[in-house]
Amino acid sequence: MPRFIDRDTRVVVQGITGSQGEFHTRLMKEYGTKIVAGVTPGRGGMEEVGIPVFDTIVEAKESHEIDASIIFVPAPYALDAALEAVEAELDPVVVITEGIPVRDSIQLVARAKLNGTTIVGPNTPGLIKAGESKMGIMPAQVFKKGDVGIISRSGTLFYEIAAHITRLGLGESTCVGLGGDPVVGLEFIDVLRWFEDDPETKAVALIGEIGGDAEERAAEFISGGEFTKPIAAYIAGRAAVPGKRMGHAGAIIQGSSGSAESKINALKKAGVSVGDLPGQVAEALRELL
Amino acid sequence: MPRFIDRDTRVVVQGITGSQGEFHTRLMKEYGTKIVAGVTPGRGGMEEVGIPVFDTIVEAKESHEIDASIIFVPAPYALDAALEAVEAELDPVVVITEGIPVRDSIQLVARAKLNGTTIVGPNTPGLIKAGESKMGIMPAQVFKKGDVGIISRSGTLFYEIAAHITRLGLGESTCVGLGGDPVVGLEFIDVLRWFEDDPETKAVALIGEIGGDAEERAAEFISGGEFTKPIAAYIAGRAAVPGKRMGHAGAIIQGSSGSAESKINALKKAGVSVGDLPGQVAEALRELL
Amino acid sequence: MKLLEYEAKDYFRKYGIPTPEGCMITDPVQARMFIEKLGKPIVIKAQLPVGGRGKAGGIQFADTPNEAKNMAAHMLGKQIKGLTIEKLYVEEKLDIVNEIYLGVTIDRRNKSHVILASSEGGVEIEVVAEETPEKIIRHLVDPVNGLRSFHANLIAKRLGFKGRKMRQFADFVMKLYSLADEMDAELTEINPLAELEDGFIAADARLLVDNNALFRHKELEDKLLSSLQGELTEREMEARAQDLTYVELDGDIGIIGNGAGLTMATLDTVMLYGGKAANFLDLGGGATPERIEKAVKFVLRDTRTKAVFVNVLGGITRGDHTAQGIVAARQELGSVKPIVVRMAGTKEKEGRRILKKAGIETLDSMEEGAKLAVKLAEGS
Amino acid sequence: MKLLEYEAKDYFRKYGIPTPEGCMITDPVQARMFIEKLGKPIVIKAQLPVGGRGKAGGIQFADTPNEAKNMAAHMLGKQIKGLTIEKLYVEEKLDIVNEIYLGVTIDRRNKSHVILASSEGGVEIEVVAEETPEKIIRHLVDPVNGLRSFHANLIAKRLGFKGRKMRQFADFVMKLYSLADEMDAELTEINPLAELEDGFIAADARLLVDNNALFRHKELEDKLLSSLQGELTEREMEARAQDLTYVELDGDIGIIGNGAGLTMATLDTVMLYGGKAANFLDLGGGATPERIEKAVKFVLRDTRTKAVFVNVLGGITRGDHTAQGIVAARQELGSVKPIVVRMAGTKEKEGRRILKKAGIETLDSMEEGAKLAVKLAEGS
Repeated sequence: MPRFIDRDTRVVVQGITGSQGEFHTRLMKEYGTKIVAGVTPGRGGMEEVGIPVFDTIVEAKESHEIDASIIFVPAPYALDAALEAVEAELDPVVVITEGIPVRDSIQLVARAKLNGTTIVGPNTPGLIKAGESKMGIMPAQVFKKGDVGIISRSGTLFYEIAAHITRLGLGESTCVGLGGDPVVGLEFIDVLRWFEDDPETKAVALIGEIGGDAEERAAEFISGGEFTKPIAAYIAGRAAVPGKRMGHAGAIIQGSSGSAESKINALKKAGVSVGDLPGQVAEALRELL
Repeated sequence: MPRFIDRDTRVVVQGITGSQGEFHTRLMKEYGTKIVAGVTPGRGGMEEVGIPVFDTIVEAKESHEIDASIIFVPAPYALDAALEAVEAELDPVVVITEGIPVRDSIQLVARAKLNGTTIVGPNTPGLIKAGESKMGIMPAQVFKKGDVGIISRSGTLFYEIAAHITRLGLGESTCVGLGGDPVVGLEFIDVLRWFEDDPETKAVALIGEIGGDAEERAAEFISGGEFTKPIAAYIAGRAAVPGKRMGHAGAIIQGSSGSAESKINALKKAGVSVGDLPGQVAEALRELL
Repeated sequence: MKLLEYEAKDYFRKYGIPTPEGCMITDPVQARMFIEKLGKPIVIKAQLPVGGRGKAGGIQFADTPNEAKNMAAHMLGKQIKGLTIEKLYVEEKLDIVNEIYLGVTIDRRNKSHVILASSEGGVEIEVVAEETPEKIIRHLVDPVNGLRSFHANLIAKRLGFKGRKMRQFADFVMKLYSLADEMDAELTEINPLAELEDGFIAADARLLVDNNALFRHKELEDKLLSSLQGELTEREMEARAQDLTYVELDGDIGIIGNGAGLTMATLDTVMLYGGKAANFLDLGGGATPERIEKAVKFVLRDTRTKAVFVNVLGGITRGDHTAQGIVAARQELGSVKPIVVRMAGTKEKEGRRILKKAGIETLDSMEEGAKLAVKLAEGS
Repeated sequence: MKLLEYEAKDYFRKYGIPTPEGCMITDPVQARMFIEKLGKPIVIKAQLPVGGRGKAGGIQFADTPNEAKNMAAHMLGKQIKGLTIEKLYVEEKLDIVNEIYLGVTIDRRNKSHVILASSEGGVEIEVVAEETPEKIIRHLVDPVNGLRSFHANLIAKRLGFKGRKMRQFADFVMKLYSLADEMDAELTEINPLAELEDGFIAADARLLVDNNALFRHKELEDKLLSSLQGELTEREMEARAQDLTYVELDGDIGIIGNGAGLTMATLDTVMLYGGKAANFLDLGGGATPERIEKAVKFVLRDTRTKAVFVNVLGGITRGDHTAQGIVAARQELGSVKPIVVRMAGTKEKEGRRILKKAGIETLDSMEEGAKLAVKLAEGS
């Protein structure tokens, strides 16, 4: 079972002194996230947004209790930073960084698995428990405490659909961005399992896109009957052309695999309501609830 | 808990076509060991001592049920061979090969541990269940089914003491050579734990030598009260000079650590009867039983 | 990034992978010199970052020095798939017993490297996968334990090699995997890998390096742009030079969004309402007014574009910045092409105010925006 | 095998570890040339495979070309611990702010590499461990995950370095570990590792490579024998050349056994009965008659040896072979030194018969054999 967050989750920000790290630390704090420490090697001893900065997580842990980590470290150093969090038994480890070599992601995911650590991302907007805490870069205003869990491979489209859900008065429970890279830690199935057991989640919005077969596997999982809550989906990329990366490193139709059509068909076959427009996901959920 | 052997253990010999491999396969078969297959890359399809030879363990397993592996592969290839056995879920993996680089042993032991596999050795005479099966190079004639379990870091000294025990009519249950290298898989403590639970072992002979602190840690373990059976010990190397390797790569007194005196004192303090002569171990056990 | 065959073979040699004797040439005289020195028939191959050169006449043979020179002269300057042949690779012609396929790529589902091997070499592996999938050996490489000799032996065995040949092929597999791993290859393949009487040799060589990993391979960074020639259209190359995430499509509505998913969804929505996107342009997160101006200009300048739809859901990206960028782009180009803006989120009001003043329509929802953009493109 | 400082520093440079400018010389003129080119005071260090050269006059300084030449001339040919100085290492003299210790070795108990670092450089680490153990930072390297930058940062931090210096020192640690790992080092250490105003530099360099791993480091195999000079006695060097596992001791009873444990126990038993072993000689497993003959001859030739005790417990080693070897050795040397043989196991009877015929006493137990050997040595 992956580990997610709530208002009590104590978070360290790795790469807190970078511009992205600093900016989002401020926003997360404002949202209510318990940011207790920051880490940037070579910057130990300073403060950033009122948060003490350490050179290493081990040192941060000497004076602070820390549960989870969010990473804004530049791509060449992100693997080491994430492994530091894994070794320090932090969980989840949310990797915001974009542009990490796929070889590093493979290493990270495999080594985290040995340790039983949940890796969210890389190249993820992060995760949020609406109204309590966010470890991510999503705009707070589109989320409102409610019943819908969201899982998304993309960022802004995820906010777009969250906004629709919020506008219809449904609100969100826990929302997780999986990340737009070809190799990421957490997958749809992992989050669906977690949502199945989460009493605060009554329905789920699944937001996929072209590339890979994570949506098809999610559909298979749902068909298997292990997931029993109402679910609606949107798949981006019907208009995409094969062989071209559509922004995300992972969003590419290769040969006959990874098309939006294949994903939509698989989900529909599994009984999932798939919207033609992002707004239809929220409408479908309202009817299903 | 380590996994050891009995008459039903089905064994593959890795490096069966080498002169050592072939010679000892013959002797093990004679003793009663169930050797079901051999592996030598590039020699698949032939037969050795009446045993079918395969290129890989995976192929051997396609036609044979295999539980455990014994390795006679030359040192440069031994790490890969042992990892092959670990990956094939064989257990125990007995590494007879001498002269393996310590870096390879470190890798082997660490990776086997991730898999929960018992590595016996490297540079071990192997192990024997008296009267049933042997995975090793020990002379069969000195062992006779009985009550004494033996754990030894050395080879011939182990046979010497086994012969004493057999001569006094005590006989042996399971006997394990740990290997003479500085880094080995199985240690005294692991085997003591196993002996504690083994109904066929009524008493234990522990045979140590200079170098490292495995005997001191065994003494600590015994002092802790977790080991309750009679135990007698012999430590080789009182006459050794510091800084010189006495035959075994691991038999070296470094600075103030690893001396026979330190080991003997620790064991005596733990209540273990330590013989001045190898024969005294057998005599002590006769009295203790 | 896609390396050319001769560049890939340089890396192959560095990793001890047997390759035929060969060299890259740019002058027909060099082809003659090469065959004279070699004293054997040669093959001459066009060095272009596109596939299917064989069918397009990009692979030729020569038996004599004169043939070599003439053929090289004939090939240089010719065009294949819109690209001009500027480099050739001349190489000894092999006595091939059998053609094999060997490749290493990324398995997304299993999150690891995968080694693919097939006795059906010389054919595209996708075709083999389609027609005779049982002829492809797949080995997933455990990321923590790596590839070991026994894995490679088993792959060789499954391909049907025994004894010495098994070990030779396994050695090949080990080396190609090392290269794939250490060079951050998204894909490396040898097709065909030639079986000779007494061993194996890489008759062809393909190597695609992960662009995200170029910081580990500084020597490749300079070559990145030229390597994209076969992959990207001219307009895409231009966008890249301007650091824009841009994909060219064949419609007439320019699409700009922030975030890959949202931009894709925008394309889809436009399509749903009967429009056709001229492009995909993802602003990414937190774009500055300057970046937005650059993006809008880039799309407006496209003569195919009849209308532009900018879809920005503000989080880090600010509405006022977006508006400023759009207005500046339009003013500077003096463009009268219709622009539809959907704006929500951070500094939305400020943005709308700026756009209203400039006479640019803003809408609340992507759906409405898409509908309007389609209508405007049709009407223009 | 123990590398000399200049050899170790060559490897250090290969791994990007900062070292002072220096070079190995064998002629005093080269010292003058070096200092002239450098234009700065230098240090001249004897290159010998033994420790404690500093106290023995093996490290000297020179400020001028003449001083350098004279000092080098003075040092070359001198003896330290019985070894003649044939090579010197000349190196720029450093402006050291602080001396640090950094080493990588094997942790037997934890079965991993361990990194040791201490602010107390320039002193033997064993002394620091004894007197101020709290001043040693120990980091165990996980064999599966390796050493990562954050581990190195923490080591640097624990030593008291911050900011830029922390990262510089961490970089040093990473590189030294890479070297230790890839070079199969049993031990590599830098003592002192000099802290300068603007960084760190390896003032000394020690590198011991695992002899068992030389198949991975072919370039070192040839140097193995010469590297043992400081470690082994002359007699041990000879034994090694004959491929015998031999340790010289200071008594008068020659000891030959099969297996390290049994041979050690034989020494111990001889000591228990009041004797003193002249050596430890382990035949290993399955010795041939020729190997046994060679071993017995080697021990008999030692003029200190008054009696020889051969203790063979046959498994793979055969009694008849043992007996043949002993008889042959004695005959060929025409030696009259008493030999006691304990023989048990495989082909025991055949062996005893051969020995009896040759007038050599055989006994059943090691204890009896040891007693008799002690008696015979005393009596001779």
